Amino acid sequence: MSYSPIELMICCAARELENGRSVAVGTGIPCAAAMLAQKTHAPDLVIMFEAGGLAPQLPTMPISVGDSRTFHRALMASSMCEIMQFAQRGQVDFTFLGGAQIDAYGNLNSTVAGDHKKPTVRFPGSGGANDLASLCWRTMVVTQQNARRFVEKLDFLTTPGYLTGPGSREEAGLPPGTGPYRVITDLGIYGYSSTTCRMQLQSLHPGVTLDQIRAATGFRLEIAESVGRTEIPTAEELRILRDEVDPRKYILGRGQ
Amino acid sequence: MSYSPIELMICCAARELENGRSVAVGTGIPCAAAMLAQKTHAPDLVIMFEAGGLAPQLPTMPISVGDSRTFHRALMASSMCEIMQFAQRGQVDFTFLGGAQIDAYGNLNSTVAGDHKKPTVRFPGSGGANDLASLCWRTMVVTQQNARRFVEKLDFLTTPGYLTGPGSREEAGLPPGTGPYRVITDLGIYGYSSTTCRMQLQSLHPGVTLDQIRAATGFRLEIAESVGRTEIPTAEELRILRDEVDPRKYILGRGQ
Amino acid sequence: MDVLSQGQGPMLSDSSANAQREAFRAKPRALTDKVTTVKEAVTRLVHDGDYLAIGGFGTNRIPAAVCHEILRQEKKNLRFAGHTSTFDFQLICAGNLLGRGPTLAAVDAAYIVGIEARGLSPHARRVMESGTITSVEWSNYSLAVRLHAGAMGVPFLPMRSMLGTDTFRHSAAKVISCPFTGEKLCAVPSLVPDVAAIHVHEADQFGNCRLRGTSVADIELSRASKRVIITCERLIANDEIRREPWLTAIPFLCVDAVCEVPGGSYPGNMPGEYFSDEDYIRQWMAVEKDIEKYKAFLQEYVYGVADFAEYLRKSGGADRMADLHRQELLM
Amino acid sequence: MDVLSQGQGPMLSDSSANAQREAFRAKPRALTDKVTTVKEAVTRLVHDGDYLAIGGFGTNRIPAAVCHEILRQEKKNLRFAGHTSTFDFQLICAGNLLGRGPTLAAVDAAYIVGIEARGLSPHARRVMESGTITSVEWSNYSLAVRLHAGAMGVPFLPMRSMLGTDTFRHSAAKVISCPFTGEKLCAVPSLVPDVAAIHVHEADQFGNCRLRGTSVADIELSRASKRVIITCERLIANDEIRREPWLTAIPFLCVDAVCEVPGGSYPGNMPGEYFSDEDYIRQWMAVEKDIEKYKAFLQEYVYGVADFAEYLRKSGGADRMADLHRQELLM
Repeated sequence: MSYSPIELMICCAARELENGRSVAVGTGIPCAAAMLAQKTHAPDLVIMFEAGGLAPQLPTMPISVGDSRTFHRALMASSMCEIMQFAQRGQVDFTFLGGAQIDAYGNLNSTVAGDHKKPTVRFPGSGGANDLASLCWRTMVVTQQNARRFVEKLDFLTTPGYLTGPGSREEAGLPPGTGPYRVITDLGIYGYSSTTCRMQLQSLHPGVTLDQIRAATGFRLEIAESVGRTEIPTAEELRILRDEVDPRKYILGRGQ
Repeated sequence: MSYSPIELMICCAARELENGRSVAVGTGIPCAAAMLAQKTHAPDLVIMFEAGGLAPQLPTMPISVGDSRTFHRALMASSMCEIMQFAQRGQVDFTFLGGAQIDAYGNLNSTVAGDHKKPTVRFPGSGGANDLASLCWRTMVVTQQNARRFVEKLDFLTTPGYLTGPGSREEAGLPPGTGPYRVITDLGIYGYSSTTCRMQLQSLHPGVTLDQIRAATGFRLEIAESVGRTEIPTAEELRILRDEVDPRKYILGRGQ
Repeated sequence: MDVLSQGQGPMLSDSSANAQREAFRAKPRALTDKVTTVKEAVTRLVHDGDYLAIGGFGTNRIPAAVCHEILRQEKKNLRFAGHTSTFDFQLICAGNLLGRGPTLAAVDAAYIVGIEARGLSPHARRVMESGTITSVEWSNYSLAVRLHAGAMGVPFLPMRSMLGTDTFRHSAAKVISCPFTGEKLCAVPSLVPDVAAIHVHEADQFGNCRLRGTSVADIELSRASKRVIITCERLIANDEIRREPWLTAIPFLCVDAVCEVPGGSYPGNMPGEYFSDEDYIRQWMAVEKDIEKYKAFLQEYVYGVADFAEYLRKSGGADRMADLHRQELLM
Repeated sequence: MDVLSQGQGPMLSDSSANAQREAFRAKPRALTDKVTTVKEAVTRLVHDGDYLAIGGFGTNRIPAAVCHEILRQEKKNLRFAGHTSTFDFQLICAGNLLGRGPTLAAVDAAYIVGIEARGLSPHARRVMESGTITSVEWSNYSLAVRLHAGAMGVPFLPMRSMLGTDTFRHSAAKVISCPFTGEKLCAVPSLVPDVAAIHVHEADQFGNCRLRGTSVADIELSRASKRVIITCERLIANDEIRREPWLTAIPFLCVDAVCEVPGGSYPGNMPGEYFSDEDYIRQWMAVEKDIEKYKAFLQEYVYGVADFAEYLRKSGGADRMADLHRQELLM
């Protein structure tokens, strides 16, 4: 059964989410992944939105992190402080982020291209990303991969990954035990080296070569002992994704 | 028309409350005074209770600062933090307090008689008194007066008056412009000297002599330039107090 | 950080935000049925030596059934948050100096012993004047701010009261100056109770709670505590919670046990349900005066009964509650 | 107080708690009728150079009518709280680089320019890339915590994000260590806006407000701001507020003006009332691409209309709102 790169990324992201855990998500692919996880292996996954939505029964894909869908039949429609305090207290296990640039330590730039005073491109800024990456236990990034996006040096470090490497999060004062966990792209799945805290290839998507990966990465990439092949989406995953999660192709349509 | 000492104290306290201001009150005499003020010269007086009641239409005298009466037909039933934050931001004009002991600077003791480790009497402690006296603009005390209560030195300084005198509140870090304003007893009405910050007799209740006052005061009392005679309760004040504010004599009964 | 001065009172609990995160990381996330008995909840969630906090406001919306069960199970050496604590503190003190417990070992004291305008509890006085209890002084708001710090997951918060008083000197607070404005502030450490008990109007089986009237400090308390026991006037369907999620005051993620206890705030007031039983509270304070009489009273009404329902039946039962309901509705 | 390191961004507002107290001391307490027009409210309460904050979440429950009126009255050199700010920021930016204003002078930037998944606003980009706007970086939560400090009446609060990043280096935050635990914390200064505008479902004539759905940071914002303009979908009787006072989200003491503006969040979503008009938002972003077309568009729909009601009529009117209502209800 054929599938799009976005469908594969969503399935890979969904598989990382454990049942009985909590995840702070935005709209788009992360939300689709959380919905898919709930409808497959993680029915007890608790979904949170930074605007205040807690454990909704999502009727459709939300368009905004604060729209009515994010608290549709929710268990609580609260506030930004409420959700962020759950994260600061240590009760949010996962979060999904994106960004214009990512470096080898999983640091993200979503603020500017070029100089901050007079940027060539002004992006939105941190939003809640800096907070969630600082406070949630495990940060996952889902993004398209290319050498302009996977860079040696960020134009601006908006959101903390492992900063400059081992111990630097703790040195900065960020809560111990937190940090980047996975990066899921259209080419592969990455973790982080426990010794260097640098991004490490763990799985190649079907048909993707190591050379392709290297060409799409602007920094020295670490390679895991045994690099696996990403499981393709099952027919059941695709059916749920297409029929139940995003029938209007709000997300799935983008790839095409 | 005859009146009891408590009725006089309530009327004196009520007259101090200005229309269009806010007051944080407890139960008992302060609450009766605020209700009387609302029914006479201060219909727009905003009554607050530290448990969260904001601008209730009090159907009867509350028994507890947190009981249902304190938010009966209120404009908001909120929380302790909500009410105290109003005070900390500078939006609460008056508060009424009592205590087992008061000194010349209006400092109050409601914690212990004797030694803190093994007291001869353990009183409740600060409750919200320390907070309200620190954060509201003007603190009023309504109490029976005698030499055991009006002392040179407190056993324990629970709640701040002018502490050790001019400038000491500011030096301690308390918000500028706050502090003791009036003391109303069964013998007279007191303010504070603008130069020494010490309690100053302003008005003698009918039939009370200066000697009686001095005998009932354990510290050197300052006397205002011109000491007045307290206006006795009007027939209208007494009627409202007896028929509308406390028909069950919950407070008014105490004096008898 | 520069500390200008500090109170001499001991810290009765740990304020480390990192340690709090480890404890909260382990709290379950899943929607599981948490409905149980007060007896089972107290057995499982309240341990000797725990730091305990009680919701409500002394004689209003208090989890009285949990206090009774703590006495019945003779829990020992609890540290206690004496925040707006009146009849609830009176109950906890019943476990001291009467041949059992001691239930109470130390108290962060903002308001204790007093029963508001009703006077002082004779036995709570006895306990607090015995020299056997460590007492650290605070104000009601400073304890609420300490719970708020725990709810936020930060180790301290600044505030503007307590300054310049013996209350500060007998607390564990510190004076700092604002890093932005230089204004002097009172820094109070976070309070993260081991266990809290809160009485609400309605809860679903997962622990999503609604309450009416003032919340006092229960929103902060429910977030700050490592373990939370909810007693409720009535269980409601989860669907009802989902119908208006903005009415949820305490979400399931904070809650470890849900116990349906109609009349659970008795003799305290429950907004919209029943008023406080003032005659009963007066009688309780009277019987406390004589230790032997008080022991017998506690034996009959607390230690000698199976649960709170039996206690209510012995204390006037349905007729009494019906009368208090009429009083509450001003009828 | 010991500061370990600090951001290099400027403070765009004053965090003195004592200065805030003086401003709030002057806020009226009495129950007065505050119902007025958006035009009068903005004339009286929004001044050139003010620090402005907008409630809601970008395209959800936003006071769009106030943003339009600020443009129509050509308010100048505002400082702005860019908190979860999407379509509202797009509106404010329309007052820059188009021959009027400049409306915007400086921004505390947590989320600006982007319209979430819809992409970046071409004109907001133009404004922010022009080098004419002072931009200080924050995160959404740190701005919410700054508002919370303002709501509490303290000059700063500690939190645990921002640390170690360029976001911190381009902010006005400071790193401190906890006076109790030594844990490193990010201290953020209070944010006390001169004026805030918040859209709610219901308000009475005195400014007591109710809302449904998430409150985002509007509880904090309404308490922290020196002046507050409320727009509401509908006015309700004060008696209705008094019937269930625990539903009051914003009390009258915080509010300076109440304006009834049905459809007031358009083209944004209003929970339970109408969904966001996605086609319209897309069109707006498209027309922004060409400056001349955008000028003409603004002339026709903002500068050339009397009020928000006329704007709504020109933008699809009752039929459009009825359709968005059906979308909101998933019909």
